[in-house]
Amino acid sequence: MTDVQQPGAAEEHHLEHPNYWVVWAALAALTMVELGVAFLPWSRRVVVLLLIGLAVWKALLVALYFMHLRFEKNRMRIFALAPLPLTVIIVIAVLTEFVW
Amino acid sequence: MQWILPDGASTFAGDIDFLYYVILVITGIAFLVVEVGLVWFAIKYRARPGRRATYTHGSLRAELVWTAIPAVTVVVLGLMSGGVWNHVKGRHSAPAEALPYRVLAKQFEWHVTHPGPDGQLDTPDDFTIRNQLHMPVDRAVVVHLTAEDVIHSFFVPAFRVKQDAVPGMEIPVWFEATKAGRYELACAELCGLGHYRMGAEVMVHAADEFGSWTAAQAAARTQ
Amino acid sequence: MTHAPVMRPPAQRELGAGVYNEKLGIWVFLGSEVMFFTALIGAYIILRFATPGAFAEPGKLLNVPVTAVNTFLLICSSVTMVKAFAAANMGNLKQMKLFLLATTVIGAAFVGVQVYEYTHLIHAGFLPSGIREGSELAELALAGELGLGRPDPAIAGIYGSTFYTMTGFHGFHVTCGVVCLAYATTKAFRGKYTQTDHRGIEVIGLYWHFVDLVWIILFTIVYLI
Amino acid sequence: MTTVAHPSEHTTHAGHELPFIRKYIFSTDHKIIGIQFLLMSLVFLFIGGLLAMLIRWQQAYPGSAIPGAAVLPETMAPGGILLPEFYNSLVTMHGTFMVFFAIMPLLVGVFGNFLIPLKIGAPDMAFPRLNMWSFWIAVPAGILMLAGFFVEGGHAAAGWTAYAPLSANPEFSGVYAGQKLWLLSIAILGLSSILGATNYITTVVNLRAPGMTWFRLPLSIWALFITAILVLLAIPILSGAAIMLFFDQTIGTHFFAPAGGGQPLLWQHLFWYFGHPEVYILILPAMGMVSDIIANGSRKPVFGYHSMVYAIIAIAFLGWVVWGHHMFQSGMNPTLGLGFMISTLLIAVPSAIKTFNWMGTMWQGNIRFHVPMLHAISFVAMFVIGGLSGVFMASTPVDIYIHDTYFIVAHIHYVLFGGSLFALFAAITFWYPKMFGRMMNPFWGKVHWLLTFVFFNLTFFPMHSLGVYGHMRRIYDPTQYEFLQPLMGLNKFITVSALLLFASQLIFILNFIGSWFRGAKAPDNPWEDNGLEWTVPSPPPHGNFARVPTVHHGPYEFSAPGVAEDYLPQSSATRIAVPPAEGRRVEP
Ligand code: HEA
Ligand code: HEA
Ligand code: CUA
Ligand SMILES: [Cu+2]
Repeated sequence: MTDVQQPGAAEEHHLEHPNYWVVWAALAALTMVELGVAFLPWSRRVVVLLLIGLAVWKALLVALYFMHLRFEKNRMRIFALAPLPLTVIIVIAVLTEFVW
Repeated sequence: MQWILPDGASTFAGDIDFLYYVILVITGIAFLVVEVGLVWFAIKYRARPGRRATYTHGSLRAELVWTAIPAVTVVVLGLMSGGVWNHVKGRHSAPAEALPYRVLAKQFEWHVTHPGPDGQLDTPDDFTIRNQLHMPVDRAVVVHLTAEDVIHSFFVPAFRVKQDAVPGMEIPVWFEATKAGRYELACAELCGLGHYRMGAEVMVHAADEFGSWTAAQAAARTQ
Repeated sequence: MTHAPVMRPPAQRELGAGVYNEKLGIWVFLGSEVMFFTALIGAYIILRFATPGAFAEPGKLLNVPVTAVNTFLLICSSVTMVKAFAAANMGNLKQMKLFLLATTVIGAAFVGVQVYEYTHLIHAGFLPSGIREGSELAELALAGELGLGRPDPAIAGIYGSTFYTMTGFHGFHVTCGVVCLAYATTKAFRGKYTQTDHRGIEVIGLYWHFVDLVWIILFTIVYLI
Repeated sequence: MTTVAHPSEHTTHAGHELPFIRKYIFSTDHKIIGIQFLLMSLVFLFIGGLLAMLIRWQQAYPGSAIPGAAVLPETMAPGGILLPEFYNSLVTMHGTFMVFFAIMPLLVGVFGNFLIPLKIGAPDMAFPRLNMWSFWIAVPAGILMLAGFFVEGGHAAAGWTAYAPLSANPEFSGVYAGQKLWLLSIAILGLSSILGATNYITTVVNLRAPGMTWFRLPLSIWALFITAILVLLAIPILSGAAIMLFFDQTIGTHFFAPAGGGQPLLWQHLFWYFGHPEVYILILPAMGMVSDIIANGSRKPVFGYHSMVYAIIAIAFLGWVVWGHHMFQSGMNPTLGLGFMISTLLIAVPSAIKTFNWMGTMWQGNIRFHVPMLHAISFVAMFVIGGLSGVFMASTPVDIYIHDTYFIVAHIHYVLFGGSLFALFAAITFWYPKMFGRMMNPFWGKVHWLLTFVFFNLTFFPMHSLGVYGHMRRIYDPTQYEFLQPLMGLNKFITVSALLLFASQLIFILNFIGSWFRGAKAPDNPWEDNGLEWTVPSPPPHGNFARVPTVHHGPYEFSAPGVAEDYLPQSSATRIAVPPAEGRRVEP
């Protein structure tokens, strides 16, 4: 068949797979930790910061391993991360209305 | 065609008008350069038999020039504008001794609470008038703007004042009239079917006249 | 085949992104999803700062244990999804089918739990417009049990609005994902995916993990903070 | 092969007679889809123009019966006299149709679809079936939007910006189903745009023909590519906001209603966070296509190709951090306003690069004044006026006075009509032969151009004056205010010009439709251009290229030394004798 080369899975099936169960266990464990932290009698500010840190950690695990960003070329990582600054800009700017 | 702004009647009208004219000159020059250039090139380089266009992909030097000049111009413009902006609308720009008013905008009228003879809001001698704002000349006033239903906008063209009135917010806006007389207040934000007729008047009184007017109003209302 | 013009590449076409079209396409599309959730989550963050006291303390109104279980379900479905992809990659098509099926089922379970959560909340009086007057929750709110900064339950309107919109749209995304997964699963059982070509699985997988990722953030900021 | 995305699948099927419905209605051919978008958006352009005529009549002769408008129902214009609530709907829908259903689909839907595969040497889009969906999702959105006129309570009447709470609460606006249909339609149209953008980005990144490196892409493709990114990231914000507003209307949420703890300004922030990138969505493709056409008309390479690319990127990038300039007087934090002022002013810099590089392209050219070129030069001339009026508004203190006046209306129309629409006239006349295989009549093309140019300026230039006098926008009857009375003469003048402007467009309509059936047969390369699309028949067959072209040159090698003609197709193997003397070289 004459055809434009479509590199499909063919080029990828010798990709090393990380141990996904370990990632899964980490995600489950982090969720447990979150539940614990959320109800700690500490200063709200510390708790909130901790929780955000944990959520980012979990999100990173999903993005890096399940979505394979760790194993992608740099240009794909850029594609994936490109919108993030935009998400921050609007929230920060509007917050100045109330926090400033 | 009219490029001259109508007469201003507030202390900062002059600053705003000045900026406007500065921009008018800058953009006027840019306008002439571009339009004259386009017409000139169009005539000079029109296709003629046997001619061939010059093959060039550009000139870095020329491009740097026409990047740098606008860049410097806009930065200067920004700095000039910033000062006036802070003076007129900065968070704490209202003069401390300004006479306070409260204006409630609602579909489709303005309720103006005057401070009364004591010059203070939230005192028993306050009184509210519909669609009229009376104020003294040569004295700063600060209007605390709110809206009841939707967004309106408090616009006094002669004072170069415009500020949206937003439900759920109280926004101070100050100005100082320099000439006594009657001015129009318009609603400048689409607020529903009566938006076009949500006008009111601003009466600027001479200082002594204003005092007696206020006293008379307060007296009439307390009876 | 016909006499129509046929593409005959004189040279290997370069793929700018180095990945096949569908994969690039889904990543691009996820960019727009990020911005969509930015609108919803951004609005929530802003409103939360702007109206202190309108949001109940964690665990007081929303059922955290049930949601934690649900979070766990979604994490499980993510791992089964990626295992399905890995299995396909290794050529273990049987395992692939089973993992796909598992993902679909767990995904559907997530939606089920969310429906259960919604019915309970609505029944108790927590609505998108706020806390229903005279409801069980309204009484708790007035008694100060919910940790609402202001006793007036009407103010919790913004709480209900953001809660239902964010989690609702997330749920909608999960539902779409389940539909796609069900489709992929049937395709898999009909033998349409091979070791060399299982693009569909990778593409749906990326979407599915993204939805999981959004939930991880929502769970924290809506239920725990 | 198994997937839709597979290009050759289509090519191989092309010879088979597809049934009419698959070929012209539910087509997956990017060219047909482009033409479908073209017809749809021209209809909306016409409707938008018609609404503008009603607006203008009311502005000049407030409260007098419009000739012929007596056919409108009682709820809109009893006896031909517009009601104020209907006037608000007119303004809203004029802006909505023009922005969302005319200019945006014309630029992105039509030319994105038609040009991208042809110009990069691809047989079709990366996802042809998705492409078909993107059109067939836009159609119901348009129908919903039209339906709003016929529901009780009238159509949406809160401006195309739909500021809450006016738009959030029917009690304030008197509009019930209309506003909801508006929001629904916008959200659906958004989905269509997002699908389209996904397709364009993937196509440009992955399907470029061999040798078509990034810096050999025509500027039109660069602009469409960057625009697709803007669409992809900006539209979902609007969709999200529209959905929240829809919920405020239907299920009682309180996002934007202060009574329940909502924030009216939040709507404005979200709307303009989308809205400003949106206005660049409406200008960047126009700039790109104009660059192509000016180079062609001048028979010269684009001056400073690389900086033109960087300027597009810079405009798109800066476009994300200036949204607050629409909110200077909204009660937003004034310090934030300062930041927005600076970023807004900075956009003048990349815009200046573009403007002067267009002039540089014409400089020492050998200019052919074909109809597309006339429109393209007018684009530069008019866009600059619009851009320069933007500088007045960008200066926050001056904006205090001119915000929400006709100065803004003048700005809108100079950038959108003088800019985007002139570029579209240029683009439509330029690619018409490739789309339909026939030439448009050049004589009537020139007449249309001249009349449009003259009446456009007579209509919109005086609006600056109205603004300078403080004439508010969106007001039903200017005679309500004393200070506006002296302006009624000017208002009448504008209206007469606008009517003539509208009438001039009929020439274009006739030329467009007439040439379709009677135009001279178009050769493959009527404008002697370099783009890959001109190497294939007009109109190109399904699958576009008989063989995948190999690209050897940049897009603008006009008048290159050592080449006999004054153009050099991108796929030609001819070598250029001497590299350009001055400045940076585009990869030869
Ligand atoms: C295609 C659409 C388009 C484009 C390209 C632009 C371009 C610009 N716009 Fe415009 N704008 C709109 C469409 C557009 N706008 C619309 C629809 C509205 C109204 C929305 C509504 O409320 O309904 C609006 C409103 C609007 C406002 C809000 C006004 C108000 O409501 O009070 C402002 C304020 O800053 C603004 C500024 C600008 C600026 C600075 C640019 C710049 O990008 C322009 C840059 C270009 C130049 C400056 C010219 C070229 C440069 C030179 C020749 C060099 C020399 C120049 C200098 C030295 C200064 N626009
Ligand atoms: C691209 C955008 C665009 C275009 C082209 C126009 C075109 C016109 N506009 Fe528009 N206008 C807006 C965008 C546009 N407008 C926006 C965004 C607003 C703000 C809305 C708001 O406030 O919410 C506005 C507001 C606005 C107002 C302010 C109303 C108010 O504030 O009260 C006025 C008043 O005069 C006006 C007038 C006109 C006129 C006379 C035209 C004329 O140029 C019209 C001439 C006619 C045509 C251009 C149609 C020609 C048709 C074809 C060429 C089709 C060919 C078809 C086939 C071949 C099948 N417009
Ligand atoms: Cu009040 Cu317009
Ligand atoms: Cu803008």
